[in-house]
Amino acid sequence: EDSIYVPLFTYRTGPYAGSGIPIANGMEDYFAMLNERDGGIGGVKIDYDECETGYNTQKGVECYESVKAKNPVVITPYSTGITLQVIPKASVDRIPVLSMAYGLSAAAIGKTFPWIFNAPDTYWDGASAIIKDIARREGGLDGLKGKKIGYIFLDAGYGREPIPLLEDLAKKYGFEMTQYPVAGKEMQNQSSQWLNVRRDRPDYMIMWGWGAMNPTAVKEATKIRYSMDKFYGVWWSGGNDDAAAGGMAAKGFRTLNFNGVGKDYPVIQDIKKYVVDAGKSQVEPAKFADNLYNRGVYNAMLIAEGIRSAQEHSGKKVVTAEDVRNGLEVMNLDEKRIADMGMKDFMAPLKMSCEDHNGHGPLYIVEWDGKDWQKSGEWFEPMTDVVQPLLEAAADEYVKSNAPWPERDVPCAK
Amino acid sequence: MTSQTIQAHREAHAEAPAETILALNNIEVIYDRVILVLKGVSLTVPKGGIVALLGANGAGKTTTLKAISNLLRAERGDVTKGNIRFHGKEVQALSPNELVRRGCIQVMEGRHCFGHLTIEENLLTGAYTRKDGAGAIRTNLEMVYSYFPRLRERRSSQAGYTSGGEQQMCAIGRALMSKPDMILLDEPSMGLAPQLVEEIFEIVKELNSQQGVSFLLAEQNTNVALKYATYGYILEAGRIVLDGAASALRENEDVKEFYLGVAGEGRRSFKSVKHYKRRKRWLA
Amino acid sequence: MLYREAGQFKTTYEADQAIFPLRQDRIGIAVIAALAFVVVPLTATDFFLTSIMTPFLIFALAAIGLNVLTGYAGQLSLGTGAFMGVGAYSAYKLTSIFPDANIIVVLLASGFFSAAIGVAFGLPSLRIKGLYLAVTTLAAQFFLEWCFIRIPWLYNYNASGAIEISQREMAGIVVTGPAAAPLTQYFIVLCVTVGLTWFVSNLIRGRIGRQWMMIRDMDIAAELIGVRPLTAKLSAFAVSSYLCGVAGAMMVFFWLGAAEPSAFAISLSFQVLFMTILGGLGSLIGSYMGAAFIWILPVALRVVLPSLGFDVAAETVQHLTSMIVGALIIFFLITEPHGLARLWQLTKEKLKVWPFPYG
Amino acid sequence: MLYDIFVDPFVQMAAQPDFLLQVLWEGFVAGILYALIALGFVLIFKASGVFNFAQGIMVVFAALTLVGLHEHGVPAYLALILAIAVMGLLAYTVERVVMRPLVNQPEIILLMATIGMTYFLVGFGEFVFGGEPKSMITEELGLPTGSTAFQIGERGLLILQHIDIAAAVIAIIMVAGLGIFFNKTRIGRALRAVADDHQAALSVGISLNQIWAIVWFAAGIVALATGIMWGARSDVSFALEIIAFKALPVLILGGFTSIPGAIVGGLVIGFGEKIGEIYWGPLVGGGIESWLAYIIALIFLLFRPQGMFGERIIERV
Amino acid sequence: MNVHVDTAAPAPTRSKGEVLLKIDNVSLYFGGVKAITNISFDIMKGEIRAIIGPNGAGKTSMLNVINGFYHPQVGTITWRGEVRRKMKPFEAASQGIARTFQNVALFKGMTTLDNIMSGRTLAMRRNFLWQLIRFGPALEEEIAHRRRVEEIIDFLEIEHIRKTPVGRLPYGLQKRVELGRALAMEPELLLLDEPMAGMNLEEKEDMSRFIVDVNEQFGTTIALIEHDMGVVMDLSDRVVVLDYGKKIADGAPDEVKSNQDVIDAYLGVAH
Ligand SMILES: Nc1ncnc2c1ncn2[C@@H]1O[C@H](COP(=O)(O)OP(=O)(O)OP(=O)(O)O)[C@@H](O)[C@H]1O
Ligand SMILES: Nc1ncnc2c1ncn2[C@@H]1O[C@H](COP(=O)(O)OP(=O)(O)OP(=O)(O)O)[C@@H](O)[C@H]1O
Ligand SMILES: [Mg+2]
Ligand SMILES: [Mg+2]
Repeated sequence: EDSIYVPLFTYRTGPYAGSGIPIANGMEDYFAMLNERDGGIGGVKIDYDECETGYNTQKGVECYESVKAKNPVVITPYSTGITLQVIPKASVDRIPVLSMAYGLSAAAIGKTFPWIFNAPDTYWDGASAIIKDIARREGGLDGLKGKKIGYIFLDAGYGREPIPLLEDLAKKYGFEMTQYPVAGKEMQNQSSQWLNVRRDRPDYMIMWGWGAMNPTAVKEATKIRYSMDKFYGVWWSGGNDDAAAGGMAAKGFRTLNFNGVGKDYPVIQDIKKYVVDAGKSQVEPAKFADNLYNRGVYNAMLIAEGIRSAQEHSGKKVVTAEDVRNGLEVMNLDEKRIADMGMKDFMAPLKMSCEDHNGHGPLYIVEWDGKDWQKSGEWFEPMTDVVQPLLEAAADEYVKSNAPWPERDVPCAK
Repeated sequence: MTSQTIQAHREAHAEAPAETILALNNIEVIYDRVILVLKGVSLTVPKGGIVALLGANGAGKTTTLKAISNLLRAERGDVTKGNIRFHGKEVQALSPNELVRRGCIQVMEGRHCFGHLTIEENLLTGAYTRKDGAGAIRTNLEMVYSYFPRLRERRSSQAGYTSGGEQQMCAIGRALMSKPDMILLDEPSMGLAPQLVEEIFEIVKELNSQQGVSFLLAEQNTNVALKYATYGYILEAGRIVLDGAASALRENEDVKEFYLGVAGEGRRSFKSVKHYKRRKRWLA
Repeated sequence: MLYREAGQFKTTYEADQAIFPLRQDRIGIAVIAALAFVVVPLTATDFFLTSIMTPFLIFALAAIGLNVLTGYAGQLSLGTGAFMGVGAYSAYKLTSIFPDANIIVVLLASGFFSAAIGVAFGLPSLRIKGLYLAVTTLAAQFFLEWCFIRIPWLYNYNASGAIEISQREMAGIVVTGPAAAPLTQYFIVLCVTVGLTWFVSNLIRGRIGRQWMMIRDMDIAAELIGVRPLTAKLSAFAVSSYLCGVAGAMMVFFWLGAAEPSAFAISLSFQVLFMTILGGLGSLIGSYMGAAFIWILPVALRVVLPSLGFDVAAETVQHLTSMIVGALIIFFLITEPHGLARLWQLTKEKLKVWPFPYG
Repeated sequence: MLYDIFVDPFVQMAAQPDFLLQVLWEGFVAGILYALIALGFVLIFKASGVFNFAQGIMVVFAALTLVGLHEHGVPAYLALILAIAVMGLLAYTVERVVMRPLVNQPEIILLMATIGMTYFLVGFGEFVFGGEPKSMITEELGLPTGSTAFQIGERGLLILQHIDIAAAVIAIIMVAGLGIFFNKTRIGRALRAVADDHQAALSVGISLNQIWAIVWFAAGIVALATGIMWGARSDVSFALEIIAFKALPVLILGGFTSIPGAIVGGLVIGFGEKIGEIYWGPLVGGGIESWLAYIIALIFLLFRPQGMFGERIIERV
Repeated sequence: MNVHVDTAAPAPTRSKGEVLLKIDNVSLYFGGVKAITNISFDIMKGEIRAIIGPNGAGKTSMLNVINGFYHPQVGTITWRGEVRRKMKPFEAASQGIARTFQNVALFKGMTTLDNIMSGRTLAMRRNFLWQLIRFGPALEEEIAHRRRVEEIIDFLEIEHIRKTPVGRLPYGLQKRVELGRALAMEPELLLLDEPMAGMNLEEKEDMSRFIVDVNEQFGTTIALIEHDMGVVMDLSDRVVVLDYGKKIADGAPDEVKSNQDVIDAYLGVAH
């Protein structure tokens, strides 16, 4: 029987399992729902399958090698480290990689990375969006002058990536940026960093955290009585458990988001109906449709839409990796399609192209009300103009240091 | 085994009085699951007896003692055959501490003092299984100190820093602290000054006659051992090759030649041994 | 009756000191070599090569490196991961400074950097011993890890903070980068590992190896016999870190293809330590066995468990794997505390006396 | 440059004494928490010469049991008692299955066995409790959660978390209790004897089985206490396992066998780390905490190779 | 059976009279413990010098002082006519002082052969790179030394345990291996700390023979600690007696044997 093979690299074990589990559940359930409700995509069942990485790069390579033989149409590595390893391999093996809002930011440049997609936003988009929101609250970009913004981050490639952009913006808008690195091993031991925060009294705090770093930071922030509504996190700091650790005291903590929160979307209701209530989901009832779960749904939707658009583009039912690559490149999720998917308000329109493998889609802020995330404010665009040059430079740099990096040899999908 | 020695053996067993405190029956020991060391050793220690276990290096004396006290397992050795009875009950399955509680303690070869504990603490650990109160233990400690005045002088030094002989005294004293019925002594005289060697055996005799403690001693110093022991076994390559009353053994020609060094004309000078001796074995 | 010394007389000391004095052992080794050099390349799938054989060999080399230090010289180290990292980063820097250099030369040269760092962190071993020494090596581990993150020069100021290996050729054959055939990479790793193992086995059997073991078994006595603790310990640190460095470089160049600093985290140190101990301290063959056990077993379990018809979730496989590996570690230690190598040796001893139970 | 290193930090300290106090308090709390982890190691090391690598996972396991039981509707205090019972069962099992067959083996082998245990417990723990983080049931256990702020001088402020105070109190009680237990009873002496020489200890009639079961149980309880305290600071997840590394420099500084050493070592590291990170860290871009503790311990060891209270390494021929 | 050990040089005759090592007024304390107080004596070239005394008298400590493991607080040590200052143990070894230990200090993880080979460490020269390839000169050197070691193995009659890890050997054989290791160093001065403890008579006789042979054939000077008076009296040329860290007698065996102080402190009864 025909089916399309979609391997999902997930991590339900190891120190980051707390974030990995809801995402994995969200992805699985969305595909399960498509298979149940629509009989797959375009009538072809999705054969999805988890490969456990434990967020560990060694196992990531193993997963890649083991799924490669089964003709996957797209790879979702779900770890920056694994993404970095997979990028060159997949480019040669001609398998598209979809690293949703993580991984290598420069991969947004389609000219250089024909096989890699990282919609809907890069970390630089995220950093710029937070600055933009702060500026909005300070009455415009001029209001940033003289402000002090603290940046607390996981001391690894992931957390260090936004620094050049933030430094650029600091110079440009006259605010001061102070850095508070948190070593991976010290994720749960941040009192020094927050003591420093207390001393420096930054006007705003931005966090690039992951795993156990998030709840610890939120708790420490409440401990030093930092005003939580001045404390921003990137989208990966927006797990429900992350904020819940601070309880009511964490009220006001806010993170970027690009997927809807809550259950009030037709798509979520369908998942509930076809999968969760049917007992086919691994998700605990209390954690159904929490923020990271919904993000998993969003991620699965991107894959599914890539396949759907590949089917349209190629006219085939059972698409190949090449087709899906094309499909992703021409994917256009407009309001209409969003509504068709039952995702109105769940997501913003997204369009990728041959040059732009990211989309730099609109984002919005969610705020913790002590119990759950609440949408706060409207969707807004990141500062794509400041981000784009950085992306291009980074792509050039990548090409240079990975010489001989192959020229793009696939035609633009039209 | 020659039929003659087997015969002697049987008789020894037959004669053994009802109150045998320790009896080994056809023990076989294997180390590491491949190295066969004891090939069927049987011996008995009568209650209140002092039995010497003699034999060359590597004959298996230490192994025999460890098999009795159940310390073999810690060296990856196993008793694969035979049985051991202490006070008439089989004890192979007991843990070493249970055996100590029942009154059988071993002084290990090579001292094995607790290096980081002081001499006094070492002695006190010997009384670990005792339940008869601090006072009794104190008295016992004084007794040990009176046996070994040197230990009293060094009571607060860490055992690891004391001299070899001091450690040996400490190891013996420690065993005495448990108030045992039966002591397995492995080379007690090793590294002790001559007058101390005599003293140690005097202590053995005293404990034996006054408190009825039984002894099984593995000893290289055959002279002294046979002087104090009542009965002796000679072990060669994992087998008992000769046994008999100590007095009889002392008169045995082979024992005289190989263990006592008195072949006919009296003691030889160590310097005058001009040829290396081919070892004569009872078993080839 | 098959495995016997009997009838094999050695007439020279050379013969007696050969690595494999027994004919049966030599035959065994020849079979293994044939497997490694002929059968595997002919039959293996890409998955088998990239996910099993290549990492296994790399880990075996790292385990040998650690074995030199811990197994032979008796100095416990928890910094293996970082020393592997030093090798990887120096190889990376060397390739970017000398883009045309032969990759094998670069690999072998990179080991010298980790050797130098290893010696520096080995200095305290002259005073600090046993478990306490672990702190020195841990200091090395965490300090170096911090350097890998904080010195952007090391990763050529990449935005991703990781090192990425580009395509390199040797004699017209692509050896690194995504386009390299797994078979090529396997061959290089195999040759380097086997070659270095041979060197190490030479060292071990000679004066230097004996000095290490003397220091390990009883450092005071060794000194009283004339071993300089300084030279003996530091040479062990140097050789060990060299091997680990080369293994680290190969890990990135021929296996992972790219690496973040977290690839060289403490967990890697432990992974290698497990291999070394479980294989058998002080045994080169043991290092191979340990690497096979710790690396191949989990992979095999992950592949095998689901295919046995257990329809279990991916994470359950992982949980089971972890439990099984843990239980097996304990089981093997109880059966033979001195590692798989000793287990193997005992089996051979049993074979020698077979069909009799003991000798 | 020299000014930045040698003068400026002190100027800062003097300029904001309230902040310095806060730093010291945090150092104190961190030190106490480090000491708690180290204590678990010390117990087992003292009694068997085993460096228990599994202490970290025991912390996670104990805390997860507690929280997991509570999630299933068991009342908090009952869950606490059950968690203690589970640690007792674990101690018994470890003694039976791991320690007993490995008596008299070199320390590195025993270390390896505890690593095997770690693997097993990680798999088992995730299998039973799942990998998601859970919040500590601080309030349900009756532990205080608020904080008190003290006004110092005009603008100064010192914030003390009640949970931190509770942690300190619990740690001190545990240390005192264990200290008395091990120093004033004959078991204490027996423990040290066992650590020196398993075989000799057996030969004098010390029951290794019993002793080991006791200390592993004690270490399990310490692990539970550690888990509750650390869990209250962040949450209970398998990531907590890595905090065990924090205990290493503490142990080494204090000496592997000393209970007071664990406390003093913990405090030295706690204070040193916080002060170093806050006043000197910025000079190199911060985040030096990950290795500072090791460097402190290393420097210290160069002068005293057996740690502060450790037993002298006996060298004699 | 006659064991023949070939040495390049013909067996030198005992040239007594030349002082090889001189201990002057040496004192050694450990905190409050006075291990050695004010001891002076000398060792002449080619002699067998016994050191005896009750347990804890300071005999082992004396040897430790001689080969640099302890550094005395007071006093001087003159070795081959030169005053020695704080010599490191490995330097003492390289100047020809070898020893055996009271508590056997063999390298437990190594075989008998390797243990004895380890005594040749100082004599081996080939550098790291040669060692690495173990070919040509390196192998030749190794083989040459192996030959010497085999002679010692032969001499000590331990051929059958050549490849056995020493940890598994019974005590007496371990002592013999240890002697072999010391001999392999071809020392000028050999320090033996209770080499016969734990041996039976037969083995003691063998060991005595080895010691006398070493002394006679290689002209090695020997300092011997032993509690077996028979051995000491028979073998040694001169005896120094220590008690509580002090020297109480020094002289020929017969003199010492009848010295009342010695009888009181050590012998118990006259031998
Ligand atoms: N742990 C072990 N593993 C393997 N073999 C062993 C072990 N312990 C002892 N042996 C072997 O068992 C034999 C008997 O050893 P044992 O120590 O019992 O002899 P012994 O009579 O006490 O000798 P000694 O007088 O030298 O103390 C020896 O050949 C020895 O090599
Ligand atoms: N490193 C040390 N620290 C403390 N005390 C020591 C040290 N070395 C030796 N001593 C003490 O010095 C004294 C002499 O010890 P030494 O070992 O020299 O005695 P010995 O004459 O060899 O005795 P034995 O015949 O029992 O071996 C002993 O009381 C011992 O406790
Ligand atoms: Mg013995
Ligand atoms: Mg001595």
